[in-house]
Amino acid sequence: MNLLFALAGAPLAFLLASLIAGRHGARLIWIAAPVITALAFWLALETHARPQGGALGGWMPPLGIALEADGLGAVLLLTCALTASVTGLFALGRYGGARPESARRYTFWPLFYGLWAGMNAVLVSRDLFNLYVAIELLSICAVALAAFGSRQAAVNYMMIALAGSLAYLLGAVLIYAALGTLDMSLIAQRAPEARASVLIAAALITGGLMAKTALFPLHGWLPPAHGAAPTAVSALLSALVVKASFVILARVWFEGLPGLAGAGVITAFGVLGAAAIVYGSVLAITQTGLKALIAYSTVAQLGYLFLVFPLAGGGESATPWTAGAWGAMGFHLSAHMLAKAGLFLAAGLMIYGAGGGRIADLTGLARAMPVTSLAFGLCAVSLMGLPPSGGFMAKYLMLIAALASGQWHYALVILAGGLMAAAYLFKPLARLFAGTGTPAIRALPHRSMALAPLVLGAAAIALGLLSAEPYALMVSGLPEAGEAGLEEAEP
Amino acid sequence: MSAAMLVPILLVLAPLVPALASALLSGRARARNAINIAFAAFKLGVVAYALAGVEAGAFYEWRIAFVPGLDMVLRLDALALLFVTLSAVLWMATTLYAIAYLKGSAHQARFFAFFNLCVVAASGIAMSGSLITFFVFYEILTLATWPLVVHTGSAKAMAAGRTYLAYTLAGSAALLAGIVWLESGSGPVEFAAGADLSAFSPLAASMIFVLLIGGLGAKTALIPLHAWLPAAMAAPAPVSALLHAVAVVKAGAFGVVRVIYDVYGIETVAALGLGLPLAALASATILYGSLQALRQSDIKKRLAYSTVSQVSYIVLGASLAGPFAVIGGLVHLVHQGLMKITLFFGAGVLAERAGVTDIRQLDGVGRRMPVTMAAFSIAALGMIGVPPVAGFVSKWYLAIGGYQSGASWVIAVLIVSSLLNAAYFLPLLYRAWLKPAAPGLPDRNALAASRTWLLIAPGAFTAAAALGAGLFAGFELSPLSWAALIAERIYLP
Amino acid sequence: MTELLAERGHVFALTGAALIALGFYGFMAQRAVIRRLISFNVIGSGVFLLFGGTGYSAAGVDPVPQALIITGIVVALALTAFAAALAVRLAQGGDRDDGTDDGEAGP
Amino acid sequence: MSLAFDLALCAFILGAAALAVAGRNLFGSVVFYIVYGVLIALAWLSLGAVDVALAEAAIGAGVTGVLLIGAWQGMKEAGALEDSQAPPWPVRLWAALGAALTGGLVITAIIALPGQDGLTRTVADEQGALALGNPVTAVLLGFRAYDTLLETLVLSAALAAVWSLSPERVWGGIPGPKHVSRPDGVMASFGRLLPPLGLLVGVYLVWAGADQPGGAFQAGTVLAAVWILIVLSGLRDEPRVSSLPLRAVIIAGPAVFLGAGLAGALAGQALGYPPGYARTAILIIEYALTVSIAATLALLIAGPARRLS
Amino acid sequence: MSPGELLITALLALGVFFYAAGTVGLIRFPDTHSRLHALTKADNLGLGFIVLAAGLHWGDAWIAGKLALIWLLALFAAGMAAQLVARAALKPEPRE
Repeated sequence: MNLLFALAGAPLAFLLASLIAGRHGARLIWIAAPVITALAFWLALETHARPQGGALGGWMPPLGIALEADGLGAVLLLTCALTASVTGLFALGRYGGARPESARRYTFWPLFYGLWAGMNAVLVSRDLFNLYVAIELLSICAVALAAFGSRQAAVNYMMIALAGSLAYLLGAVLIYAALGTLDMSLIAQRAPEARASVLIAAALITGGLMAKTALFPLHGWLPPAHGAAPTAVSALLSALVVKASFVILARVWFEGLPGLAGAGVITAFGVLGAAAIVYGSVLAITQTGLKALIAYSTVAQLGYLFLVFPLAGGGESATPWTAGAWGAMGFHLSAHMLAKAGLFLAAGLMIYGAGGGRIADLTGLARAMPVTSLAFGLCAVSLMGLPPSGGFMAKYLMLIAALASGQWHYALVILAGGLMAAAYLFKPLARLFAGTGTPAIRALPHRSMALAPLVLGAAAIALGLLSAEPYALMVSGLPEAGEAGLEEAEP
Repeated sequence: MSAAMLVPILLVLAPLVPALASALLSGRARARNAINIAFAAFKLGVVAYALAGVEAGAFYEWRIAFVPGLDMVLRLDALALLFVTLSAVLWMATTLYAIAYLKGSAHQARFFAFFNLCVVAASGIAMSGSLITFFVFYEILTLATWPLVVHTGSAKAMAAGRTYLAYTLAGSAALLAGIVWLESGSGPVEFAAGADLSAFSPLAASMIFVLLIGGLGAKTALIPLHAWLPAAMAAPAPVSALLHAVAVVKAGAFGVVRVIYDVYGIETVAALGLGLPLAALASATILYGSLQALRQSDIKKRLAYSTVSQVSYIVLGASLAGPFAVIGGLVHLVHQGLMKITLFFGAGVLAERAGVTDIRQLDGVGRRMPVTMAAFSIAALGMIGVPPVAGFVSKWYLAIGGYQSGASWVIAVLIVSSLLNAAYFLPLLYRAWLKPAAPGLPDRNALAASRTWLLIAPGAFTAAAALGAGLFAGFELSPLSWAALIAERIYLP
Repeated sequence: MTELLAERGHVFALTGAALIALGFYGFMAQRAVIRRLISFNVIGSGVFLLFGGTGYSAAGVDPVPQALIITGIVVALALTAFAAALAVRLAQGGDRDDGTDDGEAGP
Repeated sequence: MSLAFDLALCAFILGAAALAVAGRNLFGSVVFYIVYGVLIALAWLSLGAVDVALAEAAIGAGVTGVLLIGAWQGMKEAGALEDSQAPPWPVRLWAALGAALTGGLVITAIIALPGQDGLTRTVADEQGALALGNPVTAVLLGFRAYDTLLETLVLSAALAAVWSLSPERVWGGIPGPKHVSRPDGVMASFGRLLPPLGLLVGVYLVWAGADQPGGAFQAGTVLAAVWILIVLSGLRDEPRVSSLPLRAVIIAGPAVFLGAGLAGALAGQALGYPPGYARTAILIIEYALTVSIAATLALLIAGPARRLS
Repeated sequence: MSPGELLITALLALGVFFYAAGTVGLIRFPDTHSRLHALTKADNLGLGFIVLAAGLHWGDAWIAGKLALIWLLALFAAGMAAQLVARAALKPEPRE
């Protein structure tokens, strides 16, 4: 439990340090990245044995707050640490260096560590109100960073974030009023006592979190905000921020209120997820701007996550891993985190190099920027769900869960989603290889900046090849509803 | 790391080293070529070691778990070795050829990087011991070959790339659907054990089979999924050679063979009544391919359609029950590889050195480029099925197989297709050898000066190999006897 | 007396619910950011009133909700402060306005 | 306080809220919002939650009100005040329907609540260990200290976010407009007279917070008000955004709190205070927090950097 | 009603009267300055009477002292606010 607090506290400490460090705030990333990643790795080792947890200050819930990290939490903490570290080092190109302090170069770092702290706090906590404060810290940093790009998009993002947080807060308040506790495991025990109020509260919480996760039809704010932001920021927003609210949603339904979800709710999630995949992919295919395309791809990829609700049980098939869909969710979360961040970083480099944001401007860049193009390719492979990437493992496990439980319509959506992803990702990839000459490009601030997306892309591929360990970690300590499915699990 | 585990890893990962070297040593061509050749030779050595081992009954397998229960398995059984040997030999030939062919052209580093990646994928496909491993390498092959198809970057190449992707990715989606549907009912499928289809009704099992074969059909260029193959001619010659003779098309055919023999098993396929329709489809492709080849005036397009029809011989062999058909299909896998690569090497040299890309320009080339045209002619005769070249052996066994399994119409198909082969190959030979030289043809010493042995030797070597495979078919280590060994292990496990 | 006292808790809880509805209307109907911020704060205080009201008993308001409400008020303040500053800055400078921005100094 | 008073108060609250939300003139809405805030503080007093009443009056009505007036001023200067045109009727209809639905849902949820006795008794039993009289402070800085820690960091992040909006050409400059007043005028003299009293009240609020209603946030707001008063009366100008001592003050509180938490973690119990010293530790943290919260709130009100002189 | 209560109600009535006067002034007077005049004078006086009444009602000197301090602070606040509003009203409207 001390390790969990340290994981949430460390980025907070760096937030404060960067506030006072002024011009040298940028150099802190060289200390923060290894320290926090090491802590996350240590947690992963510990969680391998048994889920970590404990009450802060010794005060047991319902009075105090309990921090807890099961397998999935540990994997996400580690992937989040890796993604944030690499993106932070990448951001040195724009917000670091020996230049005098400027508004953005100074304030980027506290907001970056605030975002990272918000992510870690969300991943370790199981208390509804604590999750509210953590996700507010995350949201305010995310909106502020999005304002680095387009302020209009940031205002729209802010409005949705405000609405979402209010709905969530109202839900949490009603749950406390009904059950007298905010801790998820206690909520699970006491939920049946006040079914009506808890159901209404759950609906409000779900509505709020769906707005923050930009699930179709509440996704309008995401593409402009993520598309217009600077490279490092759009990577952070797409890869990390939208996932935090989904993780809370999954925890609320799978750990807080397992027996409560009726068939209607579960199918609603499935249908919305499928609609998000189709809608996001079709929009992505029609985009001409590269960053807009990747932003719509995020809308589509988030749809896959919501398919885990109907597929959770996966049926008692002959497959030895009945917890398929829970593992698939873990793989999809971490693979998308790595691949999407890598994709945005590579895209940012290419747009900076080619001097134009449209896909048509990328002609022949594979020859001029081979390493960045390779990184873009690796990340695209994982997003398309083609082997040997982490994305493929997620797709494979989800398909197995879908077919084993007889819900083959979801399998069709997943396969169609994969094909559409190939359609909109090979469009820029083909541009890279097209043309004969080698286009002249603008030199990057540091030659090594192309390594950042390459590391992330390689990590996404490695997640697919060496998937045994991460899988074992992900399904250790999974909630009982994760294995038996939302409906069958009695609270 | 006992030898049993080291050999499969070496065979699959060996080409990774030249792939990385090519990417990193983009400047120094000489060092890169040396590394490529060295590792091609090294792989041949390992293959020889493995051949002796498997002959003596050794068992090579390497296994790593994707997810508990779902393993990535690399296993060297007899069938795997057949394809690995073919790919190792032809990889060596194509490397030499590509070095000569691409001398001085741009972006060779990228070419050789992806070229070696293809070989990794091809040997991975050959040695995959489970359905999931096969699919992983099957997809890596698509990703590795696409950059080669679009290598030149011209509008035509990009269009070819788009078609190639459309067919192969759609095929892979169908294949994945089949695999997942199968494995959701029968648990993870390993080739040695095969899949227990108890959980499926005959209809479901057949639908899964259609999905699997449909998915694989895209790469095997079965009609109507063949359109990408002629379009991919926009790629440079070594790519066409590798694509058609060794990697992509063979991967599809090899997949069909694996599905029929090791996943479903011949009796199940026959019981479900799926053998005959597949045989019919293969025959239709054979005839269609040959007819289309007749109408092409561009040499490479004609060879492409010829490949469409020739690969379906393998599928035909696999779909007919009976040991001879099995042997015929498998041995054609090797023979077609040897012959087709020689034809493409020849076409490449003609286009590169003499600027001959159309049949009408072939007049009198025989005397000007005797070695290349000789190799080209041997291979062409082999394709027609003229003994003693290897082509005859496989057609002979296929005919007997067809007769034995009661599908005598197969013999008719083989005869008609041989006639068609003759119809579209013989005019080329006639023009090259018996026609006076066309005015535009560069004269003898101009050709002599620009002729480097490195460009011509690979074609000659593969032609000799094709001839040898035919003549010494009875020899103990020849492709034919190896195919017989495989058939024996299939029928008397 | 006690159910009256409990009743008083419900009076404020219901007022909170009414405030939430009122604020929701304001948040959804208006376009100007400042007005939506006012509605946001109205909903926020409504939620807290509901929280306090439902936590009310003879011994007064349950201290845990009280603490959470104070935390909530401060968080709501932080959000309002930034949202207001963002709206004003957008009104002043338009979207990507000041060229003096350190510009595209890097990807 | 009798039921009649409560009902009247609630009626006033709803009236003020309606005017604040749907008022024609934006400035009028802001003013009515402040009135509404004060009425809500009264409601908390009537419920007996004095801590919350203080917080609501100081932060909910006070600081938020000043922020909104500042924002209104900013919008007026930028000429973006296109208020008083009513939103189109379909939007209003949908909004009204949505509001009715939400309200109905919440009310049914309230009615369906089982009689939950909450944690009042548990807090009373456990707070002895922290030697704190005020149960709210015991929860805020003892049982749920992690929430409060995150919350103070939210404030610091909000400040960084507001500063990130500063135009680049004035970065390092001074936020807020330049206030000037006659040296011996009413503003200047009051500006000199009131701050000591405000300081006294602020310190008292923190000190009393341990056993009676009060605490770091309420005290911080009072001190921030003192700061604004001084600046408003033109006696002192806002500090430069890039001044190091200012930044040190901003991070002092959260740093002390986080330090205490991490020290506890090293000693085996994250955010756990050493037995017996809980009260002193909490008081130290509260004092540090008050200073930082005061600075942060004042700077949030001042807004991004605006001028160099 | 004992004499004490009678006095308190009278004071309260007086206080309310002054508040009403201030509000009437706010509505009737033409320009900002005269309105300010009415508000600051009348309302503060009204507040004074109410504070006095409350002090008497509780009868505890300590509470009465605190109430008086509150009244004093209210006077200061009203004074400063009036100054600010007056100065804002005087300054010509910033160029629109």
